[in-house]
Amino acid sequence: MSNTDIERPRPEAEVSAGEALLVEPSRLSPTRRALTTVLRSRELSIFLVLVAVVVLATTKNNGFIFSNDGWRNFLLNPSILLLLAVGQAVVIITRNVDLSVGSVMALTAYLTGRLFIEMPDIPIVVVLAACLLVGAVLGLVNGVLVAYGGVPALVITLGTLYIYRGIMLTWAGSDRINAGDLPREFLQLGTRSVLGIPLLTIMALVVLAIVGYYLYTARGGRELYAIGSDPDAAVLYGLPVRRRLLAAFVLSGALAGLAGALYTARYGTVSSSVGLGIELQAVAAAVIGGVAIFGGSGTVWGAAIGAFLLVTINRALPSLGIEDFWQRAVVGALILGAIVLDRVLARRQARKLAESRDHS
Amino acid sequence: ACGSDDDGGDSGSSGGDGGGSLSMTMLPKNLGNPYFDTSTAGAKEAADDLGAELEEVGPETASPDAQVSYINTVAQQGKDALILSANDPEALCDAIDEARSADVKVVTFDADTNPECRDLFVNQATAEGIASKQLELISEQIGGEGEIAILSAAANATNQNAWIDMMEKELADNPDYADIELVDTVYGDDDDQKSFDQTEALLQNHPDLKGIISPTTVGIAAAARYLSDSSSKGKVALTGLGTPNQMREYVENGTVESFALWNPSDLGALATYAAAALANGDISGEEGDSFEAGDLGEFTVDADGVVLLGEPFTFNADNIGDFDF
Amino acid sequence: MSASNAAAPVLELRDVSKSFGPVVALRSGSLRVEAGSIHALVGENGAGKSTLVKVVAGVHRRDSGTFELGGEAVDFSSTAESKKSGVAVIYQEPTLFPDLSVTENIFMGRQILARGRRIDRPAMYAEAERLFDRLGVRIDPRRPAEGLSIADQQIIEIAKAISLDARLLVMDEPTAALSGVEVDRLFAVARSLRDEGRALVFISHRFDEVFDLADTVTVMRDGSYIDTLTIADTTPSELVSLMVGREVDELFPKVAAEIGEPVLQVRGLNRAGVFHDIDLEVRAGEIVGLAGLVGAGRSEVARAVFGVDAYDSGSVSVSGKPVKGNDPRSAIRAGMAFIPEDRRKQGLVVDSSVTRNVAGVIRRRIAKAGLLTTSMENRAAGPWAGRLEVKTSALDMNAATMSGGNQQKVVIAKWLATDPKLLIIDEPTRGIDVGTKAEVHRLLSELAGQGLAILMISSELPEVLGMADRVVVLCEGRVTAELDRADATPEAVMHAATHHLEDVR
Amino acid sequence: MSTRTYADYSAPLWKRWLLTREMAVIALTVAVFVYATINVDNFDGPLTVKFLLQDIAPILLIALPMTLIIITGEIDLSVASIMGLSSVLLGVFHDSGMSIPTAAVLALLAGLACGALNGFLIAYVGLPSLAVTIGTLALFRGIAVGLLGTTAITDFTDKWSDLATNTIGESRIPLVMIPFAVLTVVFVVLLHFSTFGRGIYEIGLNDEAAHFTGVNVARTKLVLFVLSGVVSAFAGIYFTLRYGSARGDNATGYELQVIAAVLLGGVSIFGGRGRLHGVLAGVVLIGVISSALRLESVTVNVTNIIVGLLLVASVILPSVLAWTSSRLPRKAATPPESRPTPSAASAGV
Ligand SMILES: Nc1ncnc2c1ncn2[C@@H]1O[C@H](COP(=O)(O)OP(=O)(O)OP(=O)(O)O)[C@@H](O)[C@H]1O
Ligand SMILES: Nc1ncnc2c1ncn2[C@@H]1O[C@H](COP(=O)(O)OP(=O)(O)OP(=O)(O)O)[C@@H](O)[C@H]1O
Ligand SMILES: [Mg+2]
Ligand SMILES: [Mg+2]
Repeated sequence: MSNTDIERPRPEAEVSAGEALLVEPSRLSPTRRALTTVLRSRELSIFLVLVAVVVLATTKNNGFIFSNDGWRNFLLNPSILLLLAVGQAVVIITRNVDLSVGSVMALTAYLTGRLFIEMPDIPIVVVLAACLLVGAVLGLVNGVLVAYGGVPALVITLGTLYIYRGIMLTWAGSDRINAGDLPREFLQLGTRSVLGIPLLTIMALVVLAIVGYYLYTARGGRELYAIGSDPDAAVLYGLPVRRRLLAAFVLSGALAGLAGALYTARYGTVSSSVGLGIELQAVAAAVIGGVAIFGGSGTVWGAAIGAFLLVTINRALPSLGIEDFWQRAVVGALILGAIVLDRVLARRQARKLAESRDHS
Repeated sequence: ACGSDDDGGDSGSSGGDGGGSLSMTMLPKNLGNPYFDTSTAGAKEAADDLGAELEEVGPETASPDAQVSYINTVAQQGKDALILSANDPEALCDAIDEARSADVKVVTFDADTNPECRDLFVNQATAEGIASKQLELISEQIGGEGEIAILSAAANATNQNAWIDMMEKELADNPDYADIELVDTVYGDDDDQKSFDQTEALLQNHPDLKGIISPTTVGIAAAARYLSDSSSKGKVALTGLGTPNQMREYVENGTVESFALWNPSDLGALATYAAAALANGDISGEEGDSFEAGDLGEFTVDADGVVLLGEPFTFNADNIGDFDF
Repeated sequence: MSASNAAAPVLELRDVSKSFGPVVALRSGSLRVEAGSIHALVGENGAGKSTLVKVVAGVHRRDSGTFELGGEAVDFSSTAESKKSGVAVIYQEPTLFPDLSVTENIFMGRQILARGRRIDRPAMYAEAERLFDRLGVRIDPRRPAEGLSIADQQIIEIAKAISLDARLLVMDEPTAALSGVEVDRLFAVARSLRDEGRALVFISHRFDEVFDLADTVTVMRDGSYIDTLTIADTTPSELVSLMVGREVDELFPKVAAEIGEPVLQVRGLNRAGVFHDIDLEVRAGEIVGLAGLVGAGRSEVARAVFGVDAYDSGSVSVSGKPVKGNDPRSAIRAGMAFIPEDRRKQGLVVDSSVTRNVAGVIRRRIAKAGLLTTSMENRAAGPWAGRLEVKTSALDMNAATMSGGNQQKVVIAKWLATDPKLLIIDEPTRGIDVGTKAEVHRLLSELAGQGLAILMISSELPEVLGMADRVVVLCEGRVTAELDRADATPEAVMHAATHHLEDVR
Repeated sequence: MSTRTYADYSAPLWKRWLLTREMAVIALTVAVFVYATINVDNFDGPLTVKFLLQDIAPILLIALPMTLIIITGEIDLSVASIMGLSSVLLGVFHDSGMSIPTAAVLALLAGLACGALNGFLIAYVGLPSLAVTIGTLALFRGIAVGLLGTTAITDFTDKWSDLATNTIGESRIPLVMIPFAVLTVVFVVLLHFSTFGRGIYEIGLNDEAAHFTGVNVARTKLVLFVLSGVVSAFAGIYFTLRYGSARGDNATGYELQVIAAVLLGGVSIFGGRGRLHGVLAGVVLIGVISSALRLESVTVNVTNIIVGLLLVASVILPSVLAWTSSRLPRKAATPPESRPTPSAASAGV
């Protein structure tokens, strides 16, 4: 609030933190503006919570992060949820939701195992590509039903949640995939590290970076926000709403498909419970990370940090002396806290806006 | 093998659907569990041998309420016998009562209900036997001293809990184990990923851990997979109850030295023979009754309606190649 | 801007029609716009102007008629196609994406790209600032569109449209929310666009603007084309008679009523950012007109008085008894009735039956011990629908299928059924055809004659002047004039409605 | 003043009743039931009705308030977690020496508190119900699991368990159908024959208009979420006594089953549409299908696929029908009579 913040002082100089909300152009320098944006962002606050959890857990138990396995697990465990949360965030940004991701993941996890059993020499890349593709097709089904059927995504993806898992379980019958069925190199994919960073994490981060970059810098990405912000206006505006919705669901499906393959690599077995209930965790990660459930705002970076936070809290609770049974309760409280906080901030902003109109 | 006992088929049963031959339902804790896949395979062979009809049904996740619906269905169908591994000792009793009043003979195997509820329990091994076997193995592997932990199935799994109680008692009483300390018991719910994560948590929270006992096939496989590529491989011993096919890789790569199990296929088969004997009226489930169980030989019903399969068998690098289940 | 037939007009529509279910929004619209001209489109509310515009924009697909752009027949099925063909449209209702920044709103879908198909934000900000400079306004291009005033939203729509570089620019009431200075700037831009050879269609209810800006004017009435005239050859009164199609007096059958005791008393009503120090009084038998520009806060005041919105301070009382704030039920109990401006969103549950709508407010009264059946509702609602001559075959018909005028009758019936002492009516004849309009006016007069106090908000000056016993003018959320029927000339009202703006800017 | 009069209804009674979405679901349910009775062995047995009703009782119960909530355009995903929490609380209180009735009352109160938390956040703080109840789904389940870990409390005396499993006298109707019938009457009256119910539909169709006509939107929503919490807790108590087992993970995933049944029964997820008889038929339909398939030893996966397909079809079909019927009259539409005036000549500048 000091005058040193101001580059071009004006007579009625009254620069406040609410500066960004004023109608007239801001008087802050670009760097300062960028800095305030970051400081006020949801991503930063949730990141700080993550840091706090890690620091607390590490002071109680050094190995939480300062041990080979601790460090690796810290990075590795959230990777799969991170992929799902990224896809989910993109769908939620368009004011939809994809509840079928857990089932898609189960289906491709089993597919991975089946492929290796049927064709032991199949290259790993082909398997990953197949899973991406199958996931994309399943996502496309959701997308077509939502975009062309004009029916709510919640119902459609609830239906496909049942259908996809039913297909997986029927297909699998009573066989399950064991580590022994999978080639060693594939299993190593789930555990190998490059420069101290697990390969799976690198893959997840690469996906995150690409999607995040696309959403921020590509026309298509911005249109997703526009669609979520006001679907009717998007139609009036002439945006390719249906195509973009399809793309969002295909992306979510494809990432869930990839997550399925990586799940198999990481855990080595595929049982009937793969990904059961993980869809709600993915939604939770996005919501905690600041993606508004009614679309139009939020970033995949936030969703990714949300995924990290959820998984890390789960790991940290025992270190903090809390039985891990309470993990879900903590997650629930976090989600509620996140949305209530959003609402409180939004109300404060609305009040500021109203007042700024009176003074203008 | 003894021939199928065709004309005994409808005696004592309300007459199922098939004309004459016995019809039975196999209800494991959950489907897609390799251990139960093996026991069902054994049961099917025994059923073929008996000329009986056997069908496997079951829930996707191991919960008692899901099993109740299947028990109800068996009652509706008026099957001759139900062979069941119970997810809860109490919760199933009402449904089982109902099935028994519809003239269904109920044999539990692997995990028992309260003895009043069922006709017979086919026990894989005595709880004492299983508990002391596992302690013996872990003690051997960690050199008789250090911290150990248990990775179990669900916290209310009857058989696991019985074994854990026995182990605790023996650890306290047996001077051979005076230097072994049980520091934690965690539950993986027979869920693969959860067991995997629980293993990680154990290692993280107990840096001095020397050994893990996992008395459940899902748990030991998940723990072995975690250990096999963690830095604790070779430093933390792992034993418990597992199937050879699931564990082969880890025994061969040195993560696991040895583990124990009975033959689940034999267990399934014995349960089936017992169920058939009950349904045919050959036995009533009283202590001292005895029946033929095909290649397995003759078995006698002990106190509380328990039939014992035998002692658990130890698998290690030398013998694991001889088994395929 | 392909070099098509130079002689062909940029836009030509002939006998275009468009219906929404049973509602014929556009019966036979025609419009011919030449390059390098500004063409005004005038007509009453509901004449079908916006519908015509939406056909041109590709929002609606016409049911019949011809539609040519630059001499070529076109048939748009989406707004993307019309944009591609060089048509830019500013819709009557702002269509902004509230979560996105002002700049993104302007450039959505056609952002400036840097290398690698990456959006070039700095270039877009610079371009947005250039556009705002041209329009002579100062808006932060980085702020979100959420929370902008209607006027600022409209400016962004204008910036968006002129940045499109279109050969045809259609503006549906762009000036409704703008102050004099802003209007002047907009006109300067419009003229420079015309001088570049583009064609502009300009819709406005303000004749001074039409005569100031346009070269040609087309009049529509009741969904149909009436006539096209050059501005130089016509007069406002000629346009009015073409628009209305009958004498204006006939529209406002005001009967003198005996004015009684004050019914509504509003003292010092305040709401930060919306309205300030509002004092109002409406007496029995009196019609008070609340006038002002769009966005002046008239509806907000009415909503706060009725309690659907909260207010920060002040008091509202009916017949001397205070009414609790922010509680429509206590307003209803006190004898208020409120017919809101947006019929389809606020006044009616359009997907519900006539019965349910008409009995909507009185159902607590007709219920026995909280229980009620559809036949009880039918018995209560039928007579009211009948008194207002709602045109429907049965009481269980959905209100969605009805014409705007009939819907308005249903809303009026619903509130008259409560036997109110005070009726607040916001835009009583918006989107209602001329015949029904006169009916509504007659009804209001009649009700006032029976001693009902009426507070009427209207954007149509003739309606306010024709109906009101007293006119209260609002500007930027403050009362700027209170005029008796005799003093309420169009000039006096417009001055009061805008002077505040001009003082400030 | 001349007053017109109108017919009350545009179509005869039978048309208004028979040609509805709800009747289609009921007809399908009856058809499946008849088919199963004839073709599925043992479906006509004496135990079928009892087991069927016992199985679907919790879903039937929760579907009542869920229908009302979805008609207002909201959703409650936390119902199964409230069931789990009330189940655990019943067990924990009982274990600490309370009688079952006392423990049950406390568990119901806990359900009420859970519903009130949901309702407060949704109706008064104005948060989206989807996000709130995803949060409380985790929170309530987390508390349940946290309190009891994965252990179970199973020492419920037979006297009380029998209440949950016995039938009414000699009939095959389980006792739990008595409170269910009472609740059904209450909810039918509430939704279809009360001013409160009219408000529920109005909120779902257009909450702004409802607010303008004096419906207390916030209070209505709060009441509905509280009802949902209490009924879910009741279902949780029934579930616990029926299976004689209080566990933190009891009834996991039931929320989706309830919602699937409600939507299948013709309630629109957008709100404003749906009737209770359709919903109850939807629940029974899913129950009959699962029961028949179980008797045929078809795995539960197939049942899930069928439920999923029914759900998708039930929302897609109306859209498809609307789309096709909107296409038809388009072609049939006659061009409007052409007006005289328009001509390019008069438009010439
Ligand atoms: N989507 C729609 N569905 C049904 N009726 C509609 C729809 N859009 C417009 N109408 C009706 O069509 C008629 C013409 O409306 P339109 O918006 O074109 O009028 P307008 O001349 O632009 O009026 P105004 O000056 O008030 O903007 C009105 O009676 C309106 O109620
Ligand atoms: N979306 C919005 N966000 C913030 N403020 C708004 C918004 N829309 C309108 N306002 C403000 O609310 C006040 C009243 O606007 P409103 O359009 O309701 O006025 P009105 O006089 O009733 O106009 P109308 O003739 O359209 O009914 C204005 O000060 C306007 O700036
Ligand atoms: Mg218009
Ligand atoms: Mg208004």
